[in-house]
Amino acid sequence: MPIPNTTEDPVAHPAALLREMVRIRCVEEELADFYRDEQEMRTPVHFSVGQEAAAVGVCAALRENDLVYTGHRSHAAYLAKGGDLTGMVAELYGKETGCSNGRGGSVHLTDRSVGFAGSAAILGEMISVATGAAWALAQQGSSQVVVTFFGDGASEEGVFHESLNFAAVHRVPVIYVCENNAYSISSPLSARQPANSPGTGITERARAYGITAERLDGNDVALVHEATRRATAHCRAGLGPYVLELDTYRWREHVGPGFDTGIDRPEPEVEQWLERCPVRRGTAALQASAPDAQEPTAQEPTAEELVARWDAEFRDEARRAVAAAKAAPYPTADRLTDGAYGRPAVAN
Amino acid sequence: MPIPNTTEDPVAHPAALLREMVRIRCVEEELADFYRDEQEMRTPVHFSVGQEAAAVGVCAALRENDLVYTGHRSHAAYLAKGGDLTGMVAELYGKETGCSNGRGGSVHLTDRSVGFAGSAAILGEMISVATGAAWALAQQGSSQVVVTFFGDGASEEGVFHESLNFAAVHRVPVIYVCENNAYSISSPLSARQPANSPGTGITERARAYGITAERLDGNDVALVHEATRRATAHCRAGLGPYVLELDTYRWREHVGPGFDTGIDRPEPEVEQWLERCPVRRGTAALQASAPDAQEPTAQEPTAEELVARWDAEFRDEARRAVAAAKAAPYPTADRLTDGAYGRPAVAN
Amino acid sequence: MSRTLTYWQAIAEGTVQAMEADPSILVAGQNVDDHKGSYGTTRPAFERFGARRVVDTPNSENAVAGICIGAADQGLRPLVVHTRADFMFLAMDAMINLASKWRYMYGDKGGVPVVMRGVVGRGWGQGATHSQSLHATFGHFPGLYVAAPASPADAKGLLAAALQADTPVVLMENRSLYPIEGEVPEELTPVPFGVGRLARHGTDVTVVAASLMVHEAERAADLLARQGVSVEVVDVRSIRPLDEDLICESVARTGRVVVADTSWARYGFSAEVAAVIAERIPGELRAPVRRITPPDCPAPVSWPLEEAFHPSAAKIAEACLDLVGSDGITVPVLTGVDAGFSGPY
Amino acid sequence: MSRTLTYWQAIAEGTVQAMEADPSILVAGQNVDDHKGSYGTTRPAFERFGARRVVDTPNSENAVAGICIGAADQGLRPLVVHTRADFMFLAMDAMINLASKWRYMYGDKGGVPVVMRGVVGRGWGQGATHSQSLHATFGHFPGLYVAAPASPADAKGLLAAALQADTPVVLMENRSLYPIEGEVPEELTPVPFGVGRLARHGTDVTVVAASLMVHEAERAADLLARQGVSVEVVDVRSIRPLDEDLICESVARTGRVVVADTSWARYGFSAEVAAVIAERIPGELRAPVRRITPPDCPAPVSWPLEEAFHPSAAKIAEACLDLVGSDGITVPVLTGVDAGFSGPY
Ligand SMILES: Cc1ncc(C[n+]2csc(CCOP(=O)(O)OP(=O)(O)O)c2C)c(N)n1
Ligand SMILES: Cc1ncc(C[n+]2csc(CCOP(=O)(O)OP(=O)(O)O)c2C)c(N)n1
Ligand SMILES: [Mg+2]
Ligand SMILES: [Mg+2]
Repeated sequence: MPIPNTTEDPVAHPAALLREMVRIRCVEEELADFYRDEQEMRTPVHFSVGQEAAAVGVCAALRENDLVYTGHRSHAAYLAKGGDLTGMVAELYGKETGCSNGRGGSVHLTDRSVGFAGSAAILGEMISVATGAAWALAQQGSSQVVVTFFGDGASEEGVFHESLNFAAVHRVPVIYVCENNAYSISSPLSARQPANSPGTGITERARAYGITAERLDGNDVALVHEATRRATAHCRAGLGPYVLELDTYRWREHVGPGFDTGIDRPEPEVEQWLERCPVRRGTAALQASAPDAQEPTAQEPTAEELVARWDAEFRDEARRAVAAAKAAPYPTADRLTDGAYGRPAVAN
Repeated sequence: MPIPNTTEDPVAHPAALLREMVRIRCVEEELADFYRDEQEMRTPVHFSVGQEAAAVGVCAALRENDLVYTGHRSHAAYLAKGGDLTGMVAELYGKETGCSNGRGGSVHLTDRSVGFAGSAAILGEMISVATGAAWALAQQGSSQVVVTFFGDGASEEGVFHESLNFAAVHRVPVIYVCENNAYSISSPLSARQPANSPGTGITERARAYGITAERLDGNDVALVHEATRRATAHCRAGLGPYVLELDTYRWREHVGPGFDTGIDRPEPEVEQWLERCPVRRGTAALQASAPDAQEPTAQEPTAEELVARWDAEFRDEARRAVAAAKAAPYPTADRLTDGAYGRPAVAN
Repeated sequence: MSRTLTYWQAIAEGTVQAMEADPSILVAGQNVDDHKGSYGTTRPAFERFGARRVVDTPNSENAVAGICIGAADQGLRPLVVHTRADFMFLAMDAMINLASKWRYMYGDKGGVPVVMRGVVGRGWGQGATHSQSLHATFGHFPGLYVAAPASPADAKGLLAAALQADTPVVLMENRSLYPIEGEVPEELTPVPFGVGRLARHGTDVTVVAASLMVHEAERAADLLARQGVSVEVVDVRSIRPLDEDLICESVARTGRVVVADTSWARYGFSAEVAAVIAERIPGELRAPVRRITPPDCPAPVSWPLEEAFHPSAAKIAEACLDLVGSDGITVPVLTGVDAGFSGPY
Repeated sequence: MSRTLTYWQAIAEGTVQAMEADPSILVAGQNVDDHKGSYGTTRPAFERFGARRVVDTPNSENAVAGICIGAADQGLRPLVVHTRADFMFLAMDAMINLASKWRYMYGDKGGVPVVMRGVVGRGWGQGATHSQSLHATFGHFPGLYVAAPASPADAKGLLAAALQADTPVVLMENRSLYPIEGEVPEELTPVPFGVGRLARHGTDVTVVAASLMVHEAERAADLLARQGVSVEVVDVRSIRPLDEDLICESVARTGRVVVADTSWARYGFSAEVAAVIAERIPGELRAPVRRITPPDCPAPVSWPLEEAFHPSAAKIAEACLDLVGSDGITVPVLTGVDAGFSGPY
């Protein structure tokens, strides 16, 4: 039985939130380049570039032993929860040193040591799994909360509703984080869900189960962070599940390193969302929050300078992870079927 | 392509509504006795005794070419839609003359000639099927509407939500009728869905898709009828789906002819609902609506006298249907696999 | 020590004992807590452990499967009960795409040992969607154990093994077996997956079966014994892993084999048994393999069609006679194992 | 008249022609209308017929299947497309418990001829939940037709037959086949279900296969021809009904058989083929039946494991050599049919 963690939920400093967003941005951009240029990461990859505030704002409000389960778009949450970068990159390269030993690929990341429980490729699955994990932890007297990230598209799966209902009945300490980026691959929300009029939408569907739900700007990392702190407090107080619908936008194509601007998505729309870049907004917010915001001194770097410094640092970190992954061994074919089954049921 | 039916939606006379409820009540009670005493109807049967107002109120507002699909509790809607009684009873006896030729049983009734499209045993399935049927009819320019009956329990299936979402997006002319009898077999609603607080519940879940939804007393046949007329008008006007949540109560056990009072359900609760008998309430309403309600004359029978007369008539009808079913032939074993496949894809 | 229990009592007892031994086990399913309690199998556990550990669930098969997988991932051992196996199609994504692959997909760091019971309907007009045997369907996928116990002892023993396994398990139970009695050990003794059982020794022909068909095979064997034909009955017990050795040893001895099963022939249990023989010991066959299964149609409701639909002792006996070439003998009509039953389910 | 098309072009053309001929056909699925259009297969139909007949759906596989069944019940002919067959577990209740049984259950008054295409992933780390071949899983159930075409001509022809059938159909298409070229008739000529095809004549050993494995078998046959071993290749095309006669005729001639398949061996396609032989012509076997299938584990992501996981021409060739007893010959390593592919999917 896990030991209840009684420390207060952390309040993250704006700089810490920004730094983590920059890290994820840099790592993903670097990986995208390698992915495209070398074709050595043989695993379909869904980048979160542009959506970093969701993972960072949420995970910064979690304790290390709180758990995260995600869908296919998993890198950002994995990193934000503290997942090992070299393990992730080695996984993308299919190496034995990968976080899933090269068996799972981009959509099946896991780092249990930091509470990143797992990601899965079939839409909606982890919504139910996270619900069950939180239910089990609560039954065992733990104060851990469980978070699951998924998209607007996954909310159309019946299992989302079945899970919400169950969580509401059993007051399960689970936080459902819907990253609403308005697309499912190329399909806009308007083709898949009724037009949003007052009292309708994903958040309202959750409320119809009596679940506390908030919809907010998912590119404002501070807002996301604060909302998540409300959510964790709610869950830990035994008040049941919580829903956060975070409006955001993905910059790259659905799967892979390219861009779909002007193909699947209109250019003006993309442009507008590039303006709302979570990193740039975080940078501006940090700058504004500095005591001497108006007159930067030579001693104190500006927020932009900080970001530039981090940028270099993290790109370097990413490239080192890539180099390590390349150097690492592949699993050997003689171990092909290992791990399909656990230990035998009975020794006999 | 079906010819659009342009006649006005019918307004049913209270006597007609009452008469139909009495008919269904009598038929089901008679069948329950035969079922229990003889064990010759070898098919699990879910009686609607106590819930007649839902089927009758709804179906009386439909045109003959409007369609009905139901779940397992199907007899009342089959009969209310005009389904052939002898075909239904023969089906329960597993005879070749059954409405599904003895292949389907109680949970797989069909009478296409009157728009009873079919019933199915797996919870929630027909919710999606009815949605698709209505979608197809609308695409073909028909003005038919499609109704599907299901229970509070079936609303917990993910397919209910997936179907609502689709119907809302495509403005499908389908009416979802949830007969909320507060139980799924022995399981009370409180064990399966969060406690109803304002803004929550099945009706509210529909509203979160922007679907017009009403919750009403499902044992008041006139209310149900009026609400359904609003629903059909809404659908035929191209305004999309409609949800009716009808509060009601089943009198018998979930499956079979017995009673579960004091076993699965508390006696006071059952008693209270027996008081709210839709037939008795329909009788009182009819009596109250008579011009000379206060001083019945010798010429005009009272509502109660009418009910007693119908009662005798319908019990007789039911017994004749039973006799006919018994006399009818069983399917023969040499035709066991017939009907598993349609005509071959290609003549060759 | 053992005494006589019915099949359902054996499951009920095994559930209670396993829950006593392991506080992480919980039962989840629709109406598991009511007075019927899944045909009696979950009621004693509810009486003993209450609603915290015997949990009535909403009608949400997909999420409930996923929720139980999540619970298994976080230290519980959920036993999910479906009163009809047919409902498990709705849980199939969770069971196949998640549970069966979990351990492998995440690099062998741990599994999600959820156990799912599904009851197979039969007779009394259960019909097309309430009587499917899905053991071969689930048995196709690596990463699961699948079993279909025939005897009360195995029903308890395989459940015990399932609840101790590190691997997710699907158990298929034919409803017609529930009233059948047999010796059952008092203790909770796991029966290992992948180990079949020679239900009866014989020399002329082997019948390979699982679940209810083991009993029909034994009745066929009784009948044929009186005609001088000696039938060996192999009860595979476990569908995955499958005890190929036991099957092949028996068939190598008798040279003739009938596979009797309640799943359809095509891509079903009987196909795999035949394939194992064709792969390993085709030279030992003195006659073609015979399959006794439902015909290629959904289950009908009407009584005479139902009788014709379900594989039976009589059909097994006829197939055995065909193989041994005893033309003169005719098989009397036998009623089904569950003939004493007065409905409804 | 015929000309060369790729597999995906053949599907795309067949879809457009069928929709031209029958206004009741519509295409439904996730992203069927975008510029990629289900790897090109639905894009021309969208361009030709627009959003009314080529319908982008929400991510709701269960309801979409049921909705299309309802639409089929009311006069339309929906063609449902899944870019990965693995998603079809979520549609399985609708397809099995409703569609496959509908006609029978309601007394043969009409069917719900919905057609469902599922694309099977392979390679490029598609992984455990994006590369399952579900033809045997669906093929188990009466009331459905199931096919897995290998050639562009059959991809078009079986689709044409499906869209004219009175019976619901599941079509499995291996993604690796999409760039493969072949002669395709210009007209919409249905290829009947249940009729296999002799892909290549040979005398020493028969390889029975479907879909992608037909090509791997042909490559194995090429290779072995150079070693003086003559391989016959049977492409069953249709999984249900299954052309038992064609299989048996070939195996009776050669006396040796390898079944090559992308579904797992246990209770899979290869099991049924072996069973048919064991049932009908065991005496014709001069060697045991061999199965070449994925091993008993989920599909791995890592490249060397993937290579080892997937059945291949080399493994088929080795099995053939084993059967004909040509010990001295070694098989060169062959790259897969899709080796030219540069990802990602
Ligand atoms: C059950 C299922 N259906 C379809 C897919 C294919 N698919 C993968 S990601 C995706 C888009 C999902 O959109 P959303 O949930 O909004 O997440 P996003 O990609 O926008 O982050 C789809 C349709 C899948 N993986 N699983
Ligand atoms: C998918 C599925 N799960 C479970 C069942 C078993 N079952 C049959 S009827 C029923 C109760 C359904 O309750 P509700 O929908 O409220 O209908 P009611 O019986 O109350 O009319 C259940 C659980 C089923 N038929 N299908
Ligand atoms: Mg999205
Ligand atoms: Mg109910």
